[in-house]
Amino acid sequence: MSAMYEPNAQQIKNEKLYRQMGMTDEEFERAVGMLGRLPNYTETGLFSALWSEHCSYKSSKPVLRKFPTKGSRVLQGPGEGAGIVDIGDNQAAVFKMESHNSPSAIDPFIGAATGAGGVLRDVFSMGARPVALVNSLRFGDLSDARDRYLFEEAVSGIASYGNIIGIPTIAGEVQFDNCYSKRPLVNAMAVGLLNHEDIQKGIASGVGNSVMYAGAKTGRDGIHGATMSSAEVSVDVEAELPVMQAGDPFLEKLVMEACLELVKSDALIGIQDMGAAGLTSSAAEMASKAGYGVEMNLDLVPQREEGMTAYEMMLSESQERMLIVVKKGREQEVIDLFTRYDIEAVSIGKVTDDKMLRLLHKGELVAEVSADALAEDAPVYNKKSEEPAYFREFQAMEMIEPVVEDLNETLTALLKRPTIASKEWVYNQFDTHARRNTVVAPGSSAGVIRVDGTNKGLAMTADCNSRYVYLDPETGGKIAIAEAARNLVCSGAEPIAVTDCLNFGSADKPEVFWQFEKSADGISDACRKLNAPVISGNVSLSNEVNGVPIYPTPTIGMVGLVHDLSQVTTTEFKNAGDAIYLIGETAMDFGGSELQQMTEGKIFGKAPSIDLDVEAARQKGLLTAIQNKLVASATDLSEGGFAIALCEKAFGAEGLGAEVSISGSAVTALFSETQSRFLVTVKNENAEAFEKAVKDAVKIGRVTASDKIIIKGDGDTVLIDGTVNEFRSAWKGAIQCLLNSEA
Amino acid sequence: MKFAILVFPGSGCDIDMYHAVKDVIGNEAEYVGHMEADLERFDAVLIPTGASYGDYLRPGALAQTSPAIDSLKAFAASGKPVLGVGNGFQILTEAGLLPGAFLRNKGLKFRSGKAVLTVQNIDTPFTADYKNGQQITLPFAHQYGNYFLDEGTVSELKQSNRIVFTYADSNVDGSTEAIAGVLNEQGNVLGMMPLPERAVEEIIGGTDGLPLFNSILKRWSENNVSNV
Amino acid sequence: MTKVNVYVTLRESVVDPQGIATKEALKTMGYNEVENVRIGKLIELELDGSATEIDARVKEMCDKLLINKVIEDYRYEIGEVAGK
Amino acid sequence: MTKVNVYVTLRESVVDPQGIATKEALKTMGYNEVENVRIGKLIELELDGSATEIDARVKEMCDKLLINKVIEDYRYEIGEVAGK
Ligand SMILES: Nc1ncnc2c1ncn2[C@@H]1O[C@H](COP(=O)(O)OP(=O)(O)O)[C@@H](O)[C@H]1O
Ligand SMILES: [Mg+2]
Repeated sequence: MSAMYEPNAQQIKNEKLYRQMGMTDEEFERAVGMLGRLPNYTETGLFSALWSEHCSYKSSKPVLRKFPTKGSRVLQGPGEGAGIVDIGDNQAAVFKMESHNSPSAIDPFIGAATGAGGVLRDVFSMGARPVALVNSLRFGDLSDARDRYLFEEAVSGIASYGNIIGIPTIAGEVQFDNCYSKRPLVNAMAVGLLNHEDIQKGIASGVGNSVMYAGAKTGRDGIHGATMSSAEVSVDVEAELPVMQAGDPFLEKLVMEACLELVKSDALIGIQDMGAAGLTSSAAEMASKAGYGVEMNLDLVPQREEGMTAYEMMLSESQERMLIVVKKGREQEVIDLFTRYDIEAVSIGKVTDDKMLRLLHKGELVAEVSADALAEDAPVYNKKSEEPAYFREFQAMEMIEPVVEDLNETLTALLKRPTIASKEWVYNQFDTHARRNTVVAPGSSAGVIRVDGTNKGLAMTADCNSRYVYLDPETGGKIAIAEAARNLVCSGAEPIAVTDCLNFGSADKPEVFWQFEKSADGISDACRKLNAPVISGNVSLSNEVNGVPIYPTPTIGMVGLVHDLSQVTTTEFKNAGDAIYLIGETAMDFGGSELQQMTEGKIFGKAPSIDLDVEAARQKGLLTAIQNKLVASATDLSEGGFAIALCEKAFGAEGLGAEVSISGSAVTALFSETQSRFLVTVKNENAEAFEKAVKDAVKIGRVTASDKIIIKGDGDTVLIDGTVNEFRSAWKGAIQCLLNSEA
Repeated sequence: MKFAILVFPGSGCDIDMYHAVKDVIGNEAEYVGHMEADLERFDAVLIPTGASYGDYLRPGALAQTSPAIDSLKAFAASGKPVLGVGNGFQILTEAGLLPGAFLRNKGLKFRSGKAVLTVQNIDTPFTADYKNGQQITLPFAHQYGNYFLDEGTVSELKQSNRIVFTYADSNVDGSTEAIAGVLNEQGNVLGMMPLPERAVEEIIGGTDGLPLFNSILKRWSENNVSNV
Repeated sequence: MTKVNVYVTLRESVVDPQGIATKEALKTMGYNEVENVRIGKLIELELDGSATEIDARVKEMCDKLLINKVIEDYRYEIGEVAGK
Repeated sequence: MTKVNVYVTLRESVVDPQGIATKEALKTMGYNEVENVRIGKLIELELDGSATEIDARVKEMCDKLLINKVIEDYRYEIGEVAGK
């Protein structure tokens, strides 16, 4: 490899070379002002990486402040690698969601795999053992070959990383819409467990303590990944690209086990993974958080390639690397510990008291910058926000019911829509049961994992219907939270906290920024109402192709606590003869619905409305009934409405069908997407107690042993009549079928 | 009875095996690292699944370079029971302790789920508690589970009744003759792709794996009573 | 019938975890002389057509399907006519 | 430093699921001239030693670790000295 030619400080300024690194003229001036001189090439790189949106949240910070982040269970809110919530018995759940959208658009396998790897490091660097993975994925509608490739490979990538490291994926979601064509969203969430005394932080404190590097060697991979994530990705994969940072799940497994042993040692001061902007962000952040400085000798950094410059080493995003601060004199212990796991660990520097990040390379001082300037003093922008014209237009529209000819055929067609169809094709590629604690695997409302050695469980889910968010960001944000909570409640869990991944178009567009603000308002309101604070998250802006932003997609990851595993409830019917109840009344809500998209080829109008008081009361009532074991099966009504939910309840059971009667307009009753509704079954002996506990539950029919789904409308007219098998095979085979198609 | 759970770098699911033997069945079990040469003090060796060495090169291949493999061979030669599941089965074939080799699943993708198996041979230290021809359901999770045997070896295995489990309804990975588990010539080493240790509790994966562990225990206590 | 061998290697700067693990394993076995291992693919094609045709078609197949250009390089060799 | 390329192919009697899938994909894309695809490995080694030494050592590495003879065949090529 050729040594890079590095322009000098004056050239960087005169030729505005910092622009190529993603810095604006104002930002460069700000950096110059803080330094009191012109930055050299390496220093310019440090500023540009840490002041990128991905690392500094410079445009999103003012909005993120809206989120409620405190609660009686919160032990660690946003700001560390992952958030932490108390789950009783001196234990805590640790979790975080991360986006890997840009790398996944370029190489979906590697991008998705390293996404899973990165978020796992966030969790174990807090001292927690990761126990489960969740993902949230978005692709174009699979009619395009590139989108099919992105989908197939992203799923393989997540599977490969999770399966090899041996952590089960127990929940997730995939939605398909052409607003994501060639610009997929790959959001990965990891959930871990720890005992309170093992909580670690990413801090570098205590003058003279050692700064150590552990894990993979540093190569030239992913340089400027952080700035790239903050920019629109060119779809032209042939263009000159930064080297992809491939993942090594085997190495990560060893690093993870070593770190989990290290957190028990009192030699450890602080630990953080080298994520976006690698060594730069971990060193600057650890120093800044602790109020100290860090000095590193880059000659000591393990290097995979020859002739690497300081700039390259500091900005490399090679995977599976950790930065660790240990007590002076205890270095050998730590080296020995890592060696037992075949991991390289070396001292590369020390903690200082002058709050500077100081870098030495080949005997020269190559950078000397205030750690706070890098980590804390990025500019904060109050971006322009403007209500888009489309929103006013949509709000003014009268709701219309889509015209449908044949109800049975419409139901079958909806079941084949990839967003509604069975996701088995996806989750059968994941080792869903590794490490023997998976109580509910993918396929029900939420995944549930047993808390090791207890009778408690953690339920988890990822949700966001971006069509609603597009039509009405504030309402859509509320619905995302409400839906996630419904999925947990239906599984028998009490929602306890939220992580998020806010995927939007470019924040420089006032309409996009408005979507961002409004959805944050909605999320905040719903979190408060449902008592689920935000404890961690991630922002991904600039998700656009050819200047067209994706639908705003604030993905919600939510975790719930199952107090007693015998309270776990799943979606599918349990016994013939059980009564079927519909909770919640149905209105004509087709704005952004799957039926509207299918029949009209686009979405428009108002998003379904939601009353958070009603939502909270219903969730509370249903959860209590489930915890009192009055409910045999439960599911919420989401995409495709009532008819889809009823079918899904039959699909998971063997040899059970349903016969129900509903009222009102058939199309609305069957397919409307009115919020805050649930479909549950109850054994006859529990019916009375259940009806008392859940006031707005209406009995609509029974589970039958007949293998048929029969839905009758007003005056006993038959609306739907078909066998479970025919509906099931439409639903099960749809995704495979779309992947095999040509175009 | 004392079980060793042999742990190679990267084997992620050693804990599943440990939990089954120790917590559920209530027997003595100990993790043994791959650098350990001493297996003699154990009565049985269990090789768990996961992805030792990241499944790199070929699943099970890189484990051959660890010192524990020699001890394992000696242990197997002594006639005591050895069970390898999933990646453990792959390690046993790569070590030459069991015949055959593994190809990528016929569908190419990693697959997990539950498989219905037919118990083909109950005259082994691992299956005495099942009934002949019994159908059992066990979880599986693998990408290289497509078990390959040449024709000669297949007929040899058939003749000596060494096919212990077959996939009953669906050959999930495309294995030769739908074989899901085989025995070595001596009859004390069993390899299988499905995972009995994940089917020992009703709340997790059912209990069809329990008889397998109980069979090992039973055979051991029979032998040890008659030896005394 | 013509045989074409396509040799696929990881781009030099892309890390190869398989190769690294295999190198370590070889060292453990005493092959200390091994400095580097990289694992790529060998794709063997058998196909019909004239030599010039084949050249163009194989290049196309590589670009469109067989190779992931983000991380891989390739070259190919058009071999002798395979006997049938 | 010497470079050795080890070419690993599946034995003829072994069905190659990946090769079959790749052939099908090529046909779907219109490459109907493709009769057969088999996917093997290309293992690139860089190592020290004299030519005769290397030959024997590489053979050993293949037999002991790099190849699984139940399903794979191999051949190797000792290349030119790689410049440093
Ligand atoms: N990418 C994925 N990974 C794991 N599980 C998934 C994935 N996509 C969907 N699932 C699972 O499939 C089931 C159905 O998903 P979804 O339709 O989103 O459910 P819901 O409408 O209840 O949110 C859930 O159990 C979910 O966890
Ligand atoms: Mg959903």
